[in-house]
Amino acid sequence: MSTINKAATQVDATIIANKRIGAYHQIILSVGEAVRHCRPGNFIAIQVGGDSSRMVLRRAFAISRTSETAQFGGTVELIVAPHGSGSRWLCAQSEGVEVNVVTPLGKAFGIPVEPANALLIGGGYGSAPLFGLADVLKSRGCKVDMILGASNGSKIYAPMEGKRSVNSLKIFTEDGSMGESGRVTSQLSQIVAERDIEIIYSCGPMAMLKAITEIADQLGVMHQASVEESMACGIGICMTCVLPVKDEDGAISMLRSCIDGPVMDGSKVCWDLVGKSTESF
Amino acid sequence: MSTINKAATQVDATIIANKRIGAYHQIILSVGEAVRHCRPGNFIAIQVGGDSSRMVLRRAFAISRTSETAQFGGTVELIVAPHGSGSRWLCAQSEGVEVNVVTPLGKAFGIPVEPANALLIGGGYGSAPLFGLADVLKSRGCKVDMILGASNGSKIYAPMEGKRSVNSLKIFTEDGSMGESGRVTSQLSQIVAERDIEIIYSCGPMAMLKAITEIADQLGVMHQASVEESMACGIGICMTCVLPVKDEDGAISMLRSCIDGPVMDGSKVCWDLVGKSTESF
Amino acid sequence: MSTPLDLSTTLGNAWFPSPLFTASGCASSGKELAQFISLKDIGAVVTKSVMNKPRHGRPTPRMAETPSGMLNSIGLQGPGIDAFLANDVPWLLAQGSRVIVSIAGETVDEYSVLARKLRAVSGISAIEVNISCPNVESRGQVFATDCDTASRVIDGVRKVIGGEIPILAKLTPDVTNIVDIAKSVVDAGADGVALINTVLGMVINLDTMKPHLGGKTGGLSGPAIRPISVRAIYQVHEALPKLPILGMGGVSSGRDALELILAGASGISVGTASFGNPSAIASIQKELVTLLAQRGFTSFQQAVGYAHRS
Amino acid sequence: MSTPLDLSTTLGNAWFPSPLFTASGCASSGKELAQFISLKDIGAVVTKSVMNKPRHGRPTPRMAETPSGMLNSIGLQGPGIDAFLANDVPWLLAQGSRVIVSIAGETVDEYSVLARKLRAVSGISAIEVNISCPNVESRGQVFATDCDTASRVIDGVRKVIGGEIPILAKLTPDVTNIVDIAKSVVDAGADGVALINTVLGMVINLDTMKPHLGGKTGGLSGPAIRPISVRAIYQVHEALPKLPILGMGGVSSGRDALELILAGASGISVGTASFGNPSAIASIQKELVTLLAQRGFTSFQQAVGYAHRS
Ligand SMILES: Cc1cc2nc3c(=O)[nH]c(=O)nc-3n(C[C@H](O)[C@H](O)[C@H](O)COP(=O)(O)OP(=O)(O)OC[C@H]3O[C@@H](n4cnc5c(N)ncnc54)[C@H](O)[C@@H]3O)c2cc1C
Ligand SMILES: Cc1cc2nc3c(=O)[nH]c(=O)nc-3n(C[C@H](O)[C@H](O)[C@H](O)COP(=O)(O)OP(=O)(O)OC[C@H]3O[C@@H](n4cnc5c(N)ncnc54)[C@H](O)[C@@H]3O)c2cc1C
Ligand SMILES: Cc1cc2nc3c(=O)[nH]c(=O)nc-3n(C[C@H](O)[C@H](O)[C@H](O)COP(=O)(O)O)c2cc1C
Ligand SMILES: Cc1cc2nc3c(=O)[nH]c(=O)nc-3n(C[C@H](O)[C@H](O)[C@H](O)COP(=O)(O)O)c2cc1C
Ligand code: FES
Ligand code: FES
Repeated sequence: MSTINKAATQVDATIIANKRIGAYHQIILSVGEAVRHCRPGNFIAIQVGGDSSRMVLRRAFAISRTSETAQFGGTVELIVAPHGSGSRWLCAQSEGVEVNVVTPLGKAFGIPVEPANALLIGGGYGSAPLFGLADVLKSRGCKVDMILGASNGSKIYAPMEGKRSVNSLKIFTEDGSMGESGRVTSQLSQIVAERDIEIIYSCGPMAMLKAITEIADQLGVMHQASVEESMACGIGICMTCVLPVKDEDGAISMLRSCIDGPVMDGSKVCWDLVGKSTESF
Repeated sequence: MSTINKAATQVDATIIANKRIGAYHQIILSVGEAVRHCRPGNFIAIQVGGDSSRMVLRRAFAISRTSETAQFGGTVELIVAPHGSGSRWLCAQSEGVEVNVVTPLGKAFGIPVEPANALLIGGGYGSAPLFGLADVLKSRGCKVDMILGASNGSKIYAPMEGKRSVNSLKIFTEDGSMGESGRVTSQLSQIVAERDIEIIYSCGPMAMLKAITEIADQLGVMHQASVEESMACGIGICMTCVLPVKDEDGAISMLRSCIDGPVMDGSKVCWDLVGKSTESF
Repeated sequence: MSTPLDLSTTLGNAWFPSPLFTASGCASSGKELAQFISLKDIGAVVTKSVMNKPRHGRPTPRMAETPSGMLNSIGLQGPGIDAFLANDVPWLLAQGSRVIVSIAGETVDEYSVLARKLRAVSGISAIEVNISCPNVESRGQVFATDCDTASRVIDGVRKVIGGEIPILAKLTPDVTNIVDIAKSVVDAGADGVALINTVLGMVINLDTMKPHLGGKTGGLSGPAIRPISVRAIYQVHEALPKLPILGMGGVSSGRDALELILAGASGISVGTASFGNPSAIASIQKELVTLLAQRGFTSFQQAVGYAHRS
Repeated sequence: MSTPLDLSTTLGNAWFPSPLFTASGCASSGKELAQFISLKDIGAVVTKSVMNKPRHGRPTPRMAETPSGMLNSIGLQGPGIDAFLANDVPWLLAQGSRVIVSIAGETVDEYSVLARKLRAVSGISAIEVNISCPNVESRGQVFATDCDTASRVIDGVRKVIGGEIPILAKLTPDVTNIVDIAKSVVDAGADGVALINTVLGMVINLDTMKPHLGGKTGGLSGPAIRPISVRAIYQVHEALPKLPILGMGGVSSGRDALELILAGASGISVGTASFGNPSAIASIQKELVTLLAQRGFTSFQQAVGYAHRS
């Protein structure tokens, strides 16, 4: 047996709940046993559009939180932005509808073996996987601070229950409509220093991940970034989702963000080369 | 302005009811004002599959009956056989769903100017338009007899209310599971003679229409047949739905069954040449 | 409110108030659509390819729906040029509609004969020369698959027409190099090209286990082929940036039209989309205006070929 | 119960227990799919086209979804033949899977070099020679668009391989006459052809207003192109009824597979469908058995090319 996708299963999952929260939809899917293998940072790939759909590819969403109850069995929660036709279709489905899913996929966030001071940074719906991560980190004795950012307040996803596990939560919006006005990186150096941060976890737009990497590298702080590249398959067979990543010797390879990520070592990703002609490597 | 499609309008119609009846679904659509122009024999073309559908063409259905009520405005009733992906999609829609429709389309059945003895013959869902036709004929003083046929009883559509306007109704099924066993043509010559039939109206599979034409021609009875050819557009712009039809001089043209039909003079249709290479004309 | 966006376009020396046209063979001769859209408010009606003689066309079934597309095999059924010019063109002109006549032949000569008959008619905005059909003199090989036969047809038509009416050569995408074909028809005197005709395809009927269409093969159209039409338009516009292109293939919304325009189309024909939605052209035209305005364009012309600029 | 339907097939002298294969480039080297389907229970794994040297491929974005299809522009990213033979082939053989190795080159010579390295490896069922890629010695023209270069590649590989392993030439549909290309590769020694590779297409991004893909153009695949693959297979089978065809292009269900088989395919590769559904090949195989049985076939072979029989 292969070691790739080894926890993944393909099941028909029922939509248990679908609720609008600001600019997003919180969607809860009953996925059964699969939930036991879902770790923060993993994602789910969902078939969209129904039987006679012209959309041939799955859509990938980060798993926000998981739970197991007697009534619904294992469930996963997603935070979905209605973006194009597939995500809009998903957001328009009502409770009871079945969708075919493959999960868990991708590499999860690495958890420190010893308790550490962790800073979690989320941009837009990028905060989704961070609350589940915060729970795990806290249960391992870590101190967890969090920074969330978005263009405006409706795009900040920060549920009440989620805040339980975080020591502090700072919010930035570009238009100042919630929290402070600015970006997640605005006070990053200070916060890292003040709070003695040892590891940064981030999830959000590529430009944000890149900016965080620069600061983290400067400060010498570890940084695990969950990247988001266009994915056709989500399971490693198509080579569309690649990113240039350096290995120990500095050699660059195009790694698949679906199976070698989405969580990657921020300092290894060649952010400047993303989307560039590979001849320049 | 053109005289083609001149009563047709394109509207979003709400599904008022969708009920299984034997092998079919009875679907009632609220189409508004358009209903006033719908005559027995006209059809409706429905967009199927929703926003991200891979089905690019409309589906055509005969208008079975129409009504106008205070609650729903104008409504049309269809009898739909779940056949391929489009009709199955339609049959799976629930009340309240909106579908885009174009109606009324096509030539309606011609109504005799003087009261006459009419025989209506339907095969399978082909009976759908005949009940509305029977009402009109009866209101014009015609005597209306009816023959329905299908492979088995679940495919006979003959609603209670519909029988009001018919003098007699005879049912044939090939497996004998309802009515007499046999085909609609089994006793046709006798019935025409006994009941002094002056005009036959038919709707059903092409092979049935052809068989009826042969008998009607022999007996010298007028025959209006509602044909069913694969239609891409339903409005006369694609030339896919053509049939070889003779004119007075015996010259054959390929007429569009969507605008020159679906109701045609049975004796003018060259049934033997349907689907044949046109070089043989 | 800002000044209204200038939607007008030209193809050669012909001017159109809007870049949205019907596609040949997908609007018959216009009458059938008049109930659903105002023919004078779109750019032009491109009529069904007409031949010299009346023609029955191919046997039925003539169509099959395919994923996001359809196959057709009509075989150029039509009334012949004489009846067409007597009945259909006058009606269209009376509506205030611009008319582009599409012609098709079985031989190089037939095209010239058709051109001669058209020359006598006034009011026609342009001629679309459908060379994506079989050449009976050359084992049924499609004219537009060979630079030589393609240019002989266009040359013949050009000589008859003179310089008055723009000639658009309609090309098939079923070739190894569409740019070569475009170059050869331009050398032969075409004022522009119409890209693309349908893609050759087939569907097997699983009940009969034989080819479904009466004509066995058919032409694939609809959204399924849009990436092919965008590519063909982009390639030809890149090689011949001054050549007017009437783009088509899978346009069913304003966003689709804009894709072809950015790739290099100066006009857009809408075909299969009208089958699924008789008012498609009118909606597309409306959507296009909004999309162009949102992107800061003040005229349609600014957007043509924009994807090539750096 | 009747006797089980015989699903086995052959391509040249290679035997496969089932006609359902992965498509090159749509299964990586197999490992990634093993969690979802049993690799030894399908016909064969056709591996991603491998080149002589490791290769980074094209810049991202590398894909765009299109109506009922997708465009890709991977640019043959891969580890190079040496690493591939050291790691991937042994793993696949250890699973009990049949392996068809797909090779790609930038020059006629590179193919021969690859063939030489393959000759040394045992256990490979067949070689798919992907000649639908650009020839750097000829202004990037795709090998398979020209009878001469296509046959030079196949001739080179054939000479190196000898008669032991069947060679399948993988052709592009982007040609004027695919039958001519098929004939020339057969003359050069191909045992069969793989039909079809992707169709050249483009998508313009309406935000950037530039071609969406990093490589500008890409290959169109998925159900949208199925009518094109059925047509290509039908044409080649009609011209060369004895030639084994590995069919592909838009197969995502048993009924789709059956269409290609009736048109003349002796094997079916499933590509894009596996992206949307990682267990697609297994479902298609199951559905195909039912469909064949319903139609009274007792073996898969009886159905191959059935649409041509009268
Ligand atoms: C690992 C991962 C985790 C993600 N988590 C979330 C999440 O928690 N919440 C959320 O709202 N979105 C998330 N996304 C983004 C989400 O996948 C896209 O918004 C979605 O696929 C867009 O599909 P669409 O049909 O709405 O848009 P379209 O633009 O119609 O999509 C067209 C095609 O492009 C692909 N695509 C487009 N945008 C993206 C993108 N940003 N990332 C990947 N593929 C894309 C689609 O999968 C599809 O194949 C995640 C993406 C990845 C890769
Ligand atoms: C004038 C007219 C009246 C009709 N009235 C009725 C009716 O009252 N009740 C009913 O159940 N059906 C009726 N039909 C048949 C109905 O249109 C087809 O069953 C339906 O289009 C099949 O669509 P599908 O998606 O289910 O099948 P598919 O096989 O997936 O359809 C594929 C394509 O072929 C076309 N097509 C397939 N079969 C037919 C057919 N028999 N006639 C026309 N187009 C076809 C479809 O429109 C579609 O474009 C009528 C057809 C016509 C032309
Ligand atoms: C039913 C049908 C008939 C057509 N007839 C013609 C024709 O007579 N002449 C012609 O040049 N193109 C003809 N075409 C091709 C269209 O004009 C157009 O090039 C093609 O369909 C692609 O555009 P679309 O995807 O918008 O339909 C026809 C297409 C269809 C679908
Ligand atoms: C992402 C992707 C990568 C591909 N890579 C290759 C390749 O390396 N070699 C090759 O011969 N074909 C390649 N193909 C073409 C497929 O093998 C197949 O011919 C084509 O996709 C049509 O089949 P489908 O519609 O089932 O995908 C690729 C296709 C896709 C979608
Ligand atoms: S999405 Fe296909 S390899 Fe990553
Ligand atoms: S269905 Fe298009 S002309 Fe009749």
